[in-house]
Amino acid sequence: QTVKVGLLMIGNPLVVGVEKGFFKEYGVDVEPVYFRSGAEQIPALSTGTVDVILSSATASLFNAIASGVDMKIVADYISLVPGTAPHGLLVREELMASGKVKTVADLKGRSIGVTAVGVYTHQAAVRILKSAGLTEKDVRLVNMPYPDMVAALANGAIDAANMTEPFVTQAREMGVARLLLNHTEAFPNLQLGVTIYGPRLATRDRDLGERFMRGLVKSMQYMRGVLTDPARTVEVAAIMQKSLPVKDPKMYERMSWQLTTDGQKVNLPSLQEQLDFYAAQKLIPKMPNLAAVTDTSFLERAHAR
Amino acid sequence: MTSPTAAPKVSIRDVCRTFSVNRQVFHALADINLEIRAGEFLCLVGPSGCGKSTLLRMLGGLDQPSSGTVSVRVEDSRRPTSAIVFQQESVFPWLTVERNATYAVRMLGLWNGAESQRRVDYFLERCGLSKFRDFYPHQLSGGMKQRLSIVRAFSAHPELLLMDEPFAALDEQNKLLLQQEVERLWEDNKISVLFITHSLDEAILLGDRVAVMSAAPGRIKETIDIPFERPRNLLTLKSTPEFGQLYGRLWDLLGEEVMAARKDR
Amino acid sequence: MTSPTAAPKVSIRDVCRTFSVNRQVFHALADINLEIRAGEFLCLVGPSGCGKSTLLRMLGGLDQPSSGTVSVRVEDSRRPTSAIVFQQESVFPWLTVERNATYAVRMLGLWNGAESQRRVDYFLERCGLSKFRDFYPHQLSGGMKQRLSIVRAFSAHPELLLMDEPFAALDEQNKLLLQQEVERLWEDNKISVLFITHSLDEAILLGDRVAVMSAAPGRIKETIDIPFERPRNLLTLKSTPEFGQLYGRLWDLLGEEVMAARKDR
Amino acid sequence: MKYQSWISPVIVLVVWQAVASLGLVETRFFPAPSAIFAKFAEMVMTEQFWLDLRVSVVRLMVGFVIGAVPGAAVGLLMGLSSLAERMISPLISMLYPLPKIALLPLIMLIFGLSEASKYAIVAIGVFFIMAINTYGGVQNINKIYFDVAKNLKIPGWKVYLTVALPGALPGIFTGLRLATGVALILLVSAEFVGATEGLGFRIWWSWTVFWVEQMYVGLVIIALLGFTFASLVGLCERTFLPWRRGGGN
Amino acid sequence: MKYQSWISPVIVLVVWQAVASLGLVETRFFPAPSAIFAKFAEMVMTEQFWLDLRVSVVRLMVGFVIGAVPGAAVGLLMGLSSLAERMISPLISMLYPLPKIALLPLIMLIFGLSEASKYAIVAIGVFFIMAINTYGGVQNINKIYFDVAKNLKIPGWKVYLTVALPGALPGIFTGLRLATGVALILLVSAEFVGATEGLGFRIWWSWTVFWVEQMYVGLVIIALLGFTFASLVGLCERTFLPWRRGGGN
Ligand SMILES: Nc1ncnc2c1ncn2[C@@H]1O[C@H](COP(=O)(O)OP(=O)(O)OP(=O)(O)O)[C@@H](O)[C@H]1O
Ligand SMILES: Nc1ncnc2c1ncn2[C@@H]1O[C@H](COP(=O)(O)OP(=O)(O)OP(=O)(O)O)[C@@H](O)[C@H]1O
Ligand SMILES: [Mg+2]
Ligand SMILES: [Mg+2]
Repeated sequence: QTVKVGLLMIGNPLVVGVEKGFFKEYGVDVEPVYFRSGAEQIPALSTGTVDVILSSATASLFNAIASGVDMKIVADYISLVPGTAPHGLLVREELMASGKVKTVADLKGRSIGVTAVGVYTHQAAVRILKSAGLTEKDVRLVNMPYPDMVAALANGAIDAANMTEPFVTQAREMGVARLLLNHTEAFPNLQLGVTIYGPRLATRDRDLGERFMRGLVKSMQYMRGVLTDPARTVEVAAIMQKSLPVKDPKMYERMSWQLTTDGQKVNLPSLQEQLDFYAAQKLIPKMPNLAAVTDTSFLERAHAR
Repeated sequence: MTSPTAAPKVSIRDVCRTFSVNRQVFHALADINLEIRAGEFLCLVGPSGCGKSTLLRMLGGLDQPSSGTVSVRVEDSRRPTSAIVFQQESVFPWLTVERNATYAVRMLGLWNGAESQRRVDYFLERCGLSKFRDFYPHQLSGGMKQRLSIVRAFSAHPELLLMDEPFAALDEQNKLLLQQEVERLWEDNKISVLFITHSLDEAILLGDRVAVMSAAPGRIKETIDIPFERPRNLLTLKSTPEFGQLYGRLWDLLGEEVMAARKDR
Repeated sequence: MTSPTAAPKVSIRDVCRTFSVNRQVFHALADINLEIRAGEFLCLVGPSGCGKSTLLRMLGGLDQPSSGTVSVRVEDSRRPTSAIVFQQESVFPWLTVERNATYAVRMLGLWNGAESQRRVDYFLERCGLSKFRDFYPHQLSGGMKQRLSIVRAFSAHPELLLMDEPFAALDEQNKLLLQQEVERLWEDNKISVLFITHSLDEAILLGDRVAVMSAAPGRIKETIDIPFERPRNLLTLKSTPEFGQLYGRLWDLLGEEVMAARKDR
Repeated sequence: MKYQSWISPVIVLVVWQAVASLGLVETRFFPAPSAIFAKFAEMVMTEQFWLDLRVSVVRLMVGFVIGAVPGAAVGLLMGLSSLAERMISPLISMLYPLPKIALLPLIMLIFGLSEASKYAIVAIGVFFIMAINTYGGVQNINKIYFDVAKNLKIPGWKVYLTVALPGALPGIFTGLRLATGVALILLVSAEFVGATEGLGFRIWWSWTVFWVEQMYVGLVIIALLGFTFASLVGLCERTFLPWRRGGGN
Repeated sequence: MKYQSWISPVIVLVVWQAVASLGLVETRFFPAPSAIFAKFAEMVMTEQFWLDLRVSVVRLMVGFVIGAVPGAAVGLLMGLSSLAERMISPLISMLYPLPKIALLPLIMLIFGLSEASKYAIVAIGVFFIMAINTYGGVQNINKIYFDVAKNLKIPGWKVYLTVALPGALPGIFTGLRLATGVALILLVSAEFVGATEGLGFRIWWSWTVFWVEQMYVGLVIIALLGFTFASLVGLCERTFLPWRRGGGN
């Protein structure tokens, strides 16, 4: 059986699982489909164009839940695991080298790149600013896709940016920017990405949903191995290079991975916290009931056997 | 040779035509009353700009009078009611000479193979275009384009032939040939013809009657019967005193108009 | 009135012009040799499609011979060397009558206020267009557009006037007026004129010489001097036996050509 | 007669409303027109809305003019000089199909994220459309008009202005019609990167946070702007081309 | 003479190479042509490259035809019938400027992520361009040709095919020139969403992993395709419009 999975970014545990044959073991063929944003994933899930989305916890997700789109949050997908640094606030090399920016507070009056409104990078920016006693009004938040941020940092169009891997590593290695703040330290265990089932896996074919979950859990656990096992990093990097070859394959080894928390269970409090944050930003006109759309049974049964 | 029957082919009653130019009303035609009898060959002469083409376009269904009525009696609904030989270039630039010539017949579903081909070939030959079948209009001379539009109209086999200075761009000899041709076509097929020309010779040579228009706003100033027997021959006609008289009369009528028009200016 | 000087205004030597039509070579002009003397009024007649317009375009700098040379002697580099009255519609649709009339003068930087205006007004008046200054070409009749292009060329004040059937769409009276006008212009300004026409009357009335072309591929078949004194009057001329003879001679020359052209077909 | 131009949009709205009301379509993704208009009514009361509109319209106009004028000028040049045509047209056919995303880093390099970068994106898109359509317009001019000018030996630049330009106006107006649309499309893309206000930004923003109705309000405004600009172009065409009212060429 | 069409691209390349070699521009973001061509040479040896190219060209062609034919047909209709014009043209001027992103949910709803969705996006863009340019083309036809047909009382659909269509061909060809470019642009956007192969996918993807040279190779291919299609359109124009070789109309 084929399951179409809507993906956002590279460095996905899922891709590793597919390559390692973890899904095949449970009789599931996975077809990855890439999207540009979470907002595009939701209609695709709702119309059955894809069966699963591995999406981020954004205002759009919360609003879609509130509007009653038929979907279930079934598991964790990516969390900010302390000790890794897949996300961070980067500042232009020149500003750091000259000492013009030493702390977050020095960003006052400068521009910070974020991917969009109501998404993780936006949230992180506001929270980081707040921790330094600044507000959104003290800086200029500029929207742009991740790859453009690298170019924008290089040519001085922006001063700082909240970025993710592999762009963090790339920007640093190109000497374009330096890491000012590691998000995993600022927001430990923040629930960043979630696994969401559409109606097919959530209700119509729950068995398939369960089998998919087993493959996914196995993939995520396998990925966590990079934390303790350096050889695993090399192997994962090789898989990544195969599915998404980059010019410098070693980069995969040097960059940090997007990982899950230990339990692979959705960190509902973290989601609720983010929801409250977005609500405070006036981005959530109607509050969704997160518990009602959370279904941990797939995960539990996957662990049970 | 005229065979006017009771019902007129065309009747034009109290027709006025105004145009609006720079927010002012311009009177092109005023109070036109005219009949073309069935089977009649009517020539129309008048100073340049007096409204001849405007009137002809109305008969061809391309323009409406501002007031008054124009009616053309239809006899055979399968044939085109009228076919115009336009004053300006009107052959389709995207069709070769041959396709242009057969256009009307093909489009009206009247094409019946060899017979139609023979007819078109005949007209092409008469108009001196046989050698140029595969030429496109931009490869023809001005006179050749004019002849081509004549072929197109002739081969359409209309009940009413509307010709707007059709021979203006032709040399004397070709003109003579085609004058004979249009006369023959008219006689053989008993069609009605409205023929606009600036040549009084031509009007007298071809017409059953000649209508003279006044300068703008155009009116029908007078209609003159041409008493000569057919077949007519221009050289013979010219030697008769009647021709001279007729010519003189038409000349004077027109002359007055041109002078009148100049006075206004 | 002819005042030929030593150096010819235009000399055409061994000119051929071929076109490629459907990958075949079509000979439009073959072996043309012709001179237009300075201050001469040369009329050109020939069967439709024989290459008259092609030749005229070469003199106007719009076409190149395939072989041979065409040279036009320039006297005053500030005036336009030549101005064409085209056979087809050529007035700018986006300019009013008045702007069209003054176009050449304005663009050549020859506009000098009142004097230029007076000239243009004069020609507009002569061509019967004074009342239509603010009309756009699409609001004019065919003959009016032709007259407008005559005004444009006249007011350009060229050294060589190239007219391609300029009066074809005009009524007899207007034609007469403009024939006088072009003769006056030519005499007063001592310009050279090439005048293409299908009317033998007109050629004899206006020309110092009449060149007769053969059917395609066009050749200069014969050049005939017109012996009449100026000012000429068509009615008086027509009553002379010389006129009849000349007319007959031209007619025959042309007739042979039309027949020859038909035989090929 | 003019009322007919409202019939078809109204029909579309009515059908859409019916389909939405009958639940034949996911109103979460395709809200009913009534819901959109309710949201619209709510939004027009906010200051933000008018600010967005003003900012976008200014960007649109400036970018449009910056792109359209040189575009038409280059198109005319290509139409007149076959040397220019042979030099420029390969560049145009190569650069025109490049997605604007590819130009973003370049534009950021040159203009940073200032207003100028938005103008630039709009202008680039408009430029190509105008150049190509104007070129087509010049080619469509009856050669006799160039013959008149050539025969009189009128200097090239005057021919450019008095023959090629007016003669190409029909093509230029078709170009303007297309270009207004492209300008709107590009504005929405341009306002995604580095903008903090404007209609495009608002549409993206609404879509990112899944405020579907607000996004549709943005799209409706774009549609209305498109209609307005097309009508303006039509009006200009009727005003500046009096000689075309009679039709023909 | 034809060689001149290579001069200007070569000049651009030489200048770019010089600027890059002199370090006047960040080669990390704007690699030198030599680097791009080295990468190009390397890529053409891979199977992937040809697969991407084939997939994209097929999508392009199919989408193009699906959009262009109805677009031209609608444009002709609008040009011929003022009723059709009044009904359709407001819809066109409203829908055309909508960013294609707005249509994505609709297209996904109808076509899923199949090839059909890519065809649809390309086709929609092409449709509007062709409709507007064909309409302009019909309006540009000398009215005398319609008069000929009307006088002979030739049925409407024959006039459509034998007068409006050939008469509008110059406008249609300008439209095709614009539409090939738009088709390429849209293909690149379409191939990012839910695609796993194709040139557009490869470009996006190269940019995402910051494989700048490979992205530029993709862009160069797009440029070359644009040039090829424009040349093809030009060739068709010369072949199918023999009556225009003499120029004028
Ligand atoms: N569309 C129009 N708008 C305004 N005036 C027009 C229009 N069409 C024709 N006219 C005017 O109507 C008058 C008659 O024009 P028409 O073409 O019928 O003349 P005509 O008798 O055929 O002249 P010619 O012998 O020169 O062909 C002219 O004075 C012209 O200016
Ligand atoms: N572009 C062209 N391609 C091919 N043949 C052409 C072209 N232009 C003209 N011809 C041919 O050259 C010949 C001469 O044409 P031209 O226009 O000079 O004739 P003309 O003497 O002015 O005739 P008319 O009295 O009918 O105006 C014609 O037979 C025509 O078919
Ligand atoms: Mg007329
Ligand atoms: Mg000629």
